[in-house]
Amino acid sequence: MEVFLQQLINGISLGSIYALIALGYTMVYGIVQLINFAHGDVYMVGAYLGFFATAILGWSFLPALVMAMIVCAILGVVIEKLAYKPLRNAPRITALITAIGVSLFLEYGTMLLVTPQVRTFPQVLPEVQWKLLGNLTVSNRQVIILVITIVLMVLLQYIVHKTKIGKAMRAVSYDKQAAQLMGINVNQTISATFAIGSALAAAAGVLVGIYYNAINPLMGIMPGLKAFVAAVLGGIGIIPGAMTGGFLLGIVEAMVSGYGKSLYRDPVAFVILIIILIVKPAGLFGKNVREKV
Amino acid sequence: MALLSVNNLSISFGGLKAVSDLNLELYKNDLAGLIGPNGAGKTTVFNMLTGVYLPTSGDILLDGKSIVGLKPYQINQRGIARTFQNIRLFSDLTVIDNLKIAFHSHSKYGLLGAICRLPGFYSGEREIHERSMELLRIFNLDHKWDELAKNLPYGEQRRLEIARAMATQPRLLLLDEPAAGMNPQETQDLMNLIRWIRNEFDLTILLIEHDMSLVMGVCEKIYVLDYGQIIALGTPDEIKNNRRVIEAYLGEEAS
Amino acid sequence: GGGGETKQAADAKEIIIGGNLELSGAVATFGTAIKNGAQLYFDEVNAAGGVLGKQIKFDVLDNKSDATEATNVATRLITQDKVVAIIGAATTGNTMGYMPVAIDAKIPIITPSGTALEVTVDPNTKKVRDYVFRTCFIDPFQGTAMANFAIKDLKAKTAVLYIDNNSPYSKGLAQFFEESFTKQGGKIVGKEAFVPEDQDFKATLTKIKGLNPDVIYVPAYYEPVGKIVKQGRELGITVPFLGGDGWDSPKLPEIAGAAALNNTYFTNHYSSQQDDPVIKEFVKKYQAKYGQVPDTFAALGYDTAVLLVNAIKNAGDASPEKIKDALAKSKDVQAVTGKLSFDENHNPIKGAVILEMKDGKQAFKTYVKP
Amino acid sequence: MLKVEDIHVYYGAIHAIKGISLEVPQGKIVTLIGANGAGKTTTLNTICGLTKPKSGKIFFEGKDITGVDTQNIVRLGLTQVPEGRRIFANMPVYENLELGAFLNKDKKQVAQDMERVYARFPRLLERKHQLAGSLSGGEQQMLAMGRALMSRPKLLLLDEPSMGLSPILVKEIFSIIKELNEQGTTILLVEQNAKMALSIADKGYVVETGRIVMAGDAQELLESPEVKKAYLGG
Amino acid sequence: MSMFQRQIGKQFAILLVLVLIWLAVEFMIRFGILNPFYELNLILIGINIILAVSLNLINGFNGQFSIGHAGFMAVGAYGAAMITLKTQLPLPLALLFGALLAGVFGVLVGIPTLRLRGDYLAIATLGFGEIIRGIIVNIDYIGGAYGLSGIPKIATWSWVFWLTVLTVIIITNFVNSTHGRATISIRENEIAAEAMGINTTKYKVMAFTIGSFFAGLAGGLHAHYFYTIQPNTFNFLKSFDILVMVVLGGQGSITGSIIAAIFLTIISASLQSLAALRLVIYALLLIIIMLFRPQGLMGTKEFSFKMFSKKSKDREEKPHGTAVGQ
Ligand SMILES: Nc1ncnc2c1ncn2[C@@H]1O[C@H](COP(=O)(O)OP(=O)(O)OP(=O)(O)O)[C@@H](O)[C@H]1O
Ligand SMILES: Nc1ncnc2c1ncn2[C@@H]1O[C@H](COP(=O)(O)OP(=O)(O)OP(=O)(O)O)[C@@H](O)[C@H]1O
Ligand SMILES: [Mg+2]
Ligand SMILES: [Mg+2]
Repeated sequence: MEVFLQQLINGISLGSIYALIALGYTMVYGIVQLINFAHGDVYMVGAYLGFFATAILGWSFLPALVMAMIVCAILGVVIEKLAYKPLRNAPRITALITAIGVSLFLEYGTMLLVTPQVRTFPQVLPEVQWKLLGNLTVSNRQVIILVITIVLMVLLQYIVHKTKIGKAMRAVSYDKQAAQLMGINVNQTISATFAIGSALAAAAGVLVGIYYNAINPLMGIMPGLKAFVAAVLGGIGIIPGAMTGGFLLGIVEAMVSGYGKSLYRDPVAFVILIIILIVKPAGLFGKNVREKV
Repeated sequence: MALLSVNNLSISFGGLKAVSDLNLELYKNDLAGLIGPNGAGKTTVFNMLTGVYLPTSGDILLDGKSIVGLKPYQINQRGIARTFQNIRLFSDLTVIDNLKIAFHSHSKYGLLGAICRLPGFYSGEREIHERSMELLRIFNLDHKWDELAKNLPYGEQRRLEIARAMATQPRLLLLDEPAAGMNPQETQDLMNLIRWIRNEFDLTILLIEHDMSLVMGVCEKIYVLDYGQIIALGTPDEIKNNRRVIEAYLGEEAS
Repeated sequence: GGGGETKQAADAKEIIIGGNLELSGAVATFGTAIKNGAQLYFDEVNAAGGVLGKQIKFDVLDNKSDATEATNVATRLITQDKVVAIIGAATTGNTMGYMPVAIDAKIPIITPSGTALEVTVDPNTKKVRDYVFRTCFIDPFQGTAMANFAIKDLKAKTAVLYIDNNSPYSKGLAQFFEESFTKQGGKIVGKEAFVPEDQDFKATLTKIKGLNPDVIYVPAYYEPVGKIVKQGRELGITVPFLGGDGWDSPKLPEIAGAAALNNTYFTNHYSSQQDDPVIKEFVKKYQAKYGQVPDTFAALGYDTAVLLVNAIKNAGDASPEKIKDALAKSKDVQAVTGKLSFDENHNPIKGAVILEMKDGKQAFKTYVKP
Repeated sequence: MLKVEDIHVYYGAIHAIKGISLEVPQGKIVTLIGANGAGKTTTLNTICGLTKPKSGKIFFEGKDITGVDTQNIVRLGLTQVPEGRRIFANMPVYENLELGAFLNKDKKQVAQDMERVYARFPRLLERKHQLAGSLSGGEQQMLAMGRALMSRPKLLLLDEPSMGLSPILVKEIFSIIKELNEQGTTILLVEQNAKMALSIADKGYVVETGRIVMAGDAQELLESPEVKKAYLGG
Repeated sequence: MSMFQRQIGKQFAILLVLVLIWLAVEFMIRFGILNPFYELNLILIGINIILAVSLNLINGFNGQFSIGHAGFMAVGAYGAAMITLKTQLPLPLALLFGALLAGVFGVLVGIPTLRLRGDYLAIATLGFGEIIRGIIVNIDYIGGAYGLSGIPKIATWSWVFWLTVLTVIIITNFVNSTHGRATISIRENEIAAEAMGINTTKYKVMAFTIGSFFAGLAGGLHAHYFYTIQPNTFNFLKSFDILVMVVLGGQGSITGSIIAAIFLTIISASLQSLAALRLVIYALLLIIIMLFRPQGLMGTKEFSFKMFSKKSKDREEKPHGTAVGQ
């Protein structure tokens, strides 16, 4: 039982990271229907910015986090303007290919700039280990990440569904021309979407960089992929879905490693993903609405 | 025996009962209309007849055999073809390819013949080509055979959609608002075309339409649907003067 | 007509040595470090007038961390660029991938870090491959050395293996550790695996903790190792973590934290923090040039260059054939990772040290004879 | 109120509008009739900035709005009910209406307007929480009209509002248009149903292959033999 | 009848050109005019053409968004290599076995997943690719993470060339038949296709299976040319590479795929000395090409010399790619 609970904690903590990255993924997807493969790499850039601010400039945690979020928000907007906006009316797969291009560009551009070697964060967020119920360990960083993930999820959900800009986002996501006829500024709305999504990725990058204490230019690939899986699992475009998908994926991985064979962790996680999709073809939270004929 | 008989057909979406206890019979060579207010459930009836929606209850018999639960392609192969309220052409393909696709179920060569280009492939393709061109001629689209479907004017797209449905060689043709977006002249031509294909191909036709000039002009019997239920059935003259229909649908002084 | 063309190359103004390395892709760090290490030595040689009166040109191509690309790169190095020898690749897999091309073309290759036994010895015929050499340890040596240490010095009875599932190096070390450990009466109570991209190891570590082993053998590279040790300690695992030369990097204590690394041991060629003047000199030069402390790969890259240049000098002729023969006869070549000679299987004969991490510093524990 | 001066519009190589000029006086209903593909929709889209003209000028209340972004044109009090409805299918009916009032910051007024729309289209009230995409064709048209009314436009462009509607609703739509006009909204109406359109309009233009071929008083056009022959079905 | 004869005549001419190309290259290889580096890249081009054309059938023609092609390539590579290593069967049988095995996997993957749409299908196919790789890594009998080495290099230029030609012919013939039209109609409008009597499930599975079969063939050739195969070669990044070729060439254009495969292989080989910069350049190239030709180099058109004549219709070529998303 104790081991099970510890594994649950492990899973939730891993899952909250997937969820954190998946939130931005799903939000951008929800509004512009683009699988922004570069999202994982914006996360990486965020981590490097955090590193730069703390290790080189000697800033403390919060200013570093804010700076990384702002710079990445701008980066996200610039990426959208240069690489995606001209393709708004092109087939979606075209933008997907440029997203792959942007992803490679960020990875190897960063590698050129900072070399492929690993960097480590200074201790900007002191670590505290807590013992629960005897032998269960939880660290303050795990809790911070979890709380931030949940708060951001609620915030995002609120923004998208309750605010005016959110309504504009959803309208733009469905029909850009009709949205313009409502007086909505489509470019601004999409920029806002990318800014928010990229800022979220940056937050995740800094937090994860501090949590695991090692960053490298290719660190975004796997978490990006896993976060994408998590977002799809929950129903892509659906904000609570991304979070649930992230947690589910984290817990499944922890349980397979803990109780099955760690060797088969990734294949098993994908098998579960596929089974869920076969049962629920639009993800856990997605409604499989058939096109009205 | 009726070609198509629909017995107590119902469907609900969530709490909404879109069609309830619908009964309908079509005999060979009928040219019938299905009219009713917006949202009455007309398109939904078509969707159930063609297997797009699975009815909640009731039965649909084609030649006395139930077709409920069959996939849309199976129903089509059994002889029901349709057009769509919102045109659904293969819009990035050429006009003739649109028809050739519809000939698929009647093509005469197999996979091996296609891949190895056996002689059967060439004769089969030639036959499909010729029959497609013939249909295009009938629908007066032959001069546009090589255009992309999306580049046709709206009226011609509507006609192409009917031609495409005809290419599947149906016994029963369902037309969902074929005259929508057409001007009076085009509508007139369409009426003649509908009559002509019914006779030429020995066809049964059921059509949905809001343009009364067309419905009253070609249909021999008319079903009127309101809130998912048949409220009237009769000849155009009977329907025109039916109080309930006037109240629910036509409005005073049918213009 | 390969022979005639290489002759021409030998007469040219410069000696071209190929590099078939991982400069992008999953293990770009390794390849880049090797490239830097080797380049450092070649620059020194060139600055001192070159070898046999000729300058050395180090022609490095990127194999994208992929065996197919490695073959492509090797073919280009051999047929287009006319190299006389090839350094690379960083991993066993990529080396094995392109090796047949080099063997067919009779071009000697030295892998700085391909540790699997079958790199230099054909597993089917059990014969040594004439044209293939390596600078690093072989898996059996390190694995066995660490097993001995665990049993004798640490008095371990049970062990868990925690392996990098994508790395033949890791699997090889683990295999020989297991063989030797069980032969001496120890018991492997668990075998777990991770992939190098992983960030979070807590689930598996929780499981390992439940198995209660005396030691945990993690023969992998420092980046995941750092995270593993850190997270293991966080979960309350206090037993020793053991590893191999992949651990050697100044980054390790940065990632894991100095305290977490106490009570961990690994086998290595040398210690970058050793007082040995050769090592100190190397570390200083490397840092001056690249602004980072060298890791094992950098040291092995440097040594590979040392061995090659030494062989060319001894051969008196930069033809692939002669270089191959001279390489095989290398004897007590002073390099960073020791005084190197090749045994009959083209593996370097060098002793290992076992290092203990103490407060983030490497401390010499024992010396293991070759 | 609206003045279009000799606009030319291209789609790639296709010259869709070949010099159209028209005028919509304040408080009037002006209709644009013509065959399929004549360029009616393109004209409306150009007026509200969705397509950019290659040459020519457009003035709204004396202000040059040529090349201005759609959202800024909408801010000036000009909106369009687009062809094919273009409702937000993934949102419920009420949110579609709210979006119509996107620029209106006065919440009370928005709520009032919403009530008015529901009163006019009771069917929309019934379907208030249903996703707009699952509405029937006619219901969607009502929603599109309702949504446009929410922005309280001074000039409303309507692109084939009667398409796909039942006869009773067609009449209803036309009477709504008239009513709106009487309440002060200026209207530019594009219709396939020329007879109905001309009968409520003050002024009409006939478009053929990108050009205005006839213009004049609506009543005159209705009686003109050419128009009768081509657009009124004999 | 003349259409038939013209067809035959044209095919004969193409065949003649192909034989000439093959002979010329074969001759140059034999006499050392073409050094092994060029030969290797020609072979790589052939393998990439097979991969791109077969994925194009799934993504471009059928409109199903698959990004797990490398997984099927892996199945073919391992299947064929195991036959060669464990039995004495000749190359063609080994290749056939690998391709069939990949085809079987295609059916097994296709039937349950093809009811998914757009991005959901994409992630499922990606998942399958990773599952296949994850399983291979864990089976020591087939080499585990080490991969298989010592596979004899028996796939020669001739084999690769003619099998590439065969693949292109088969897929072209398939696409230009009633079956191909059925396949394409699903991309264009699935609901309409079903209403026209087309068994959409059957044709989706068929496209998927044929695509997988040829991916397996490419894998087999790969294994028998590069001596070694490793599970990591077939990861999702490899799938992306193939996808890039398809989109770059134009979804639904076979000649486009061929041109893109040639182009990208050459680019990749010529940037080898640039390390990280290599991928930066590659990335920029991708972005720029997509920005200037969003429909891919060829759109959905096929390359032909007629294209250059003034007479050819200038159709508006707005492409219709894979139906991504709901
Ligand atoms: N998939 C669905 N989900 C929920 N409701 C639906 C769905 N399809 C149809 N409806 C509802 O069923 C009713 C009937 O719709 P249907 O499309 O059949 O109307 P119709 O008679 O064809 O109207 P119109 O003439 O306007 O096209 C409508 O109220 C519609 O909102
Ligand atoms: N996006 C587009 N790309 C290319 N051509 C277009 C486009 N939109 C319209 N056209 C062409 O421009 C011309 C005018 O079209 P428009 O839609 O304005 O006509 P319309 O009068 O509104 O017709 P309808 O009665 O069918 O709505 C037509 O020939 C049409 O084919
Ligand atoms: Mg309908
Ligand atoms: Mg129009």
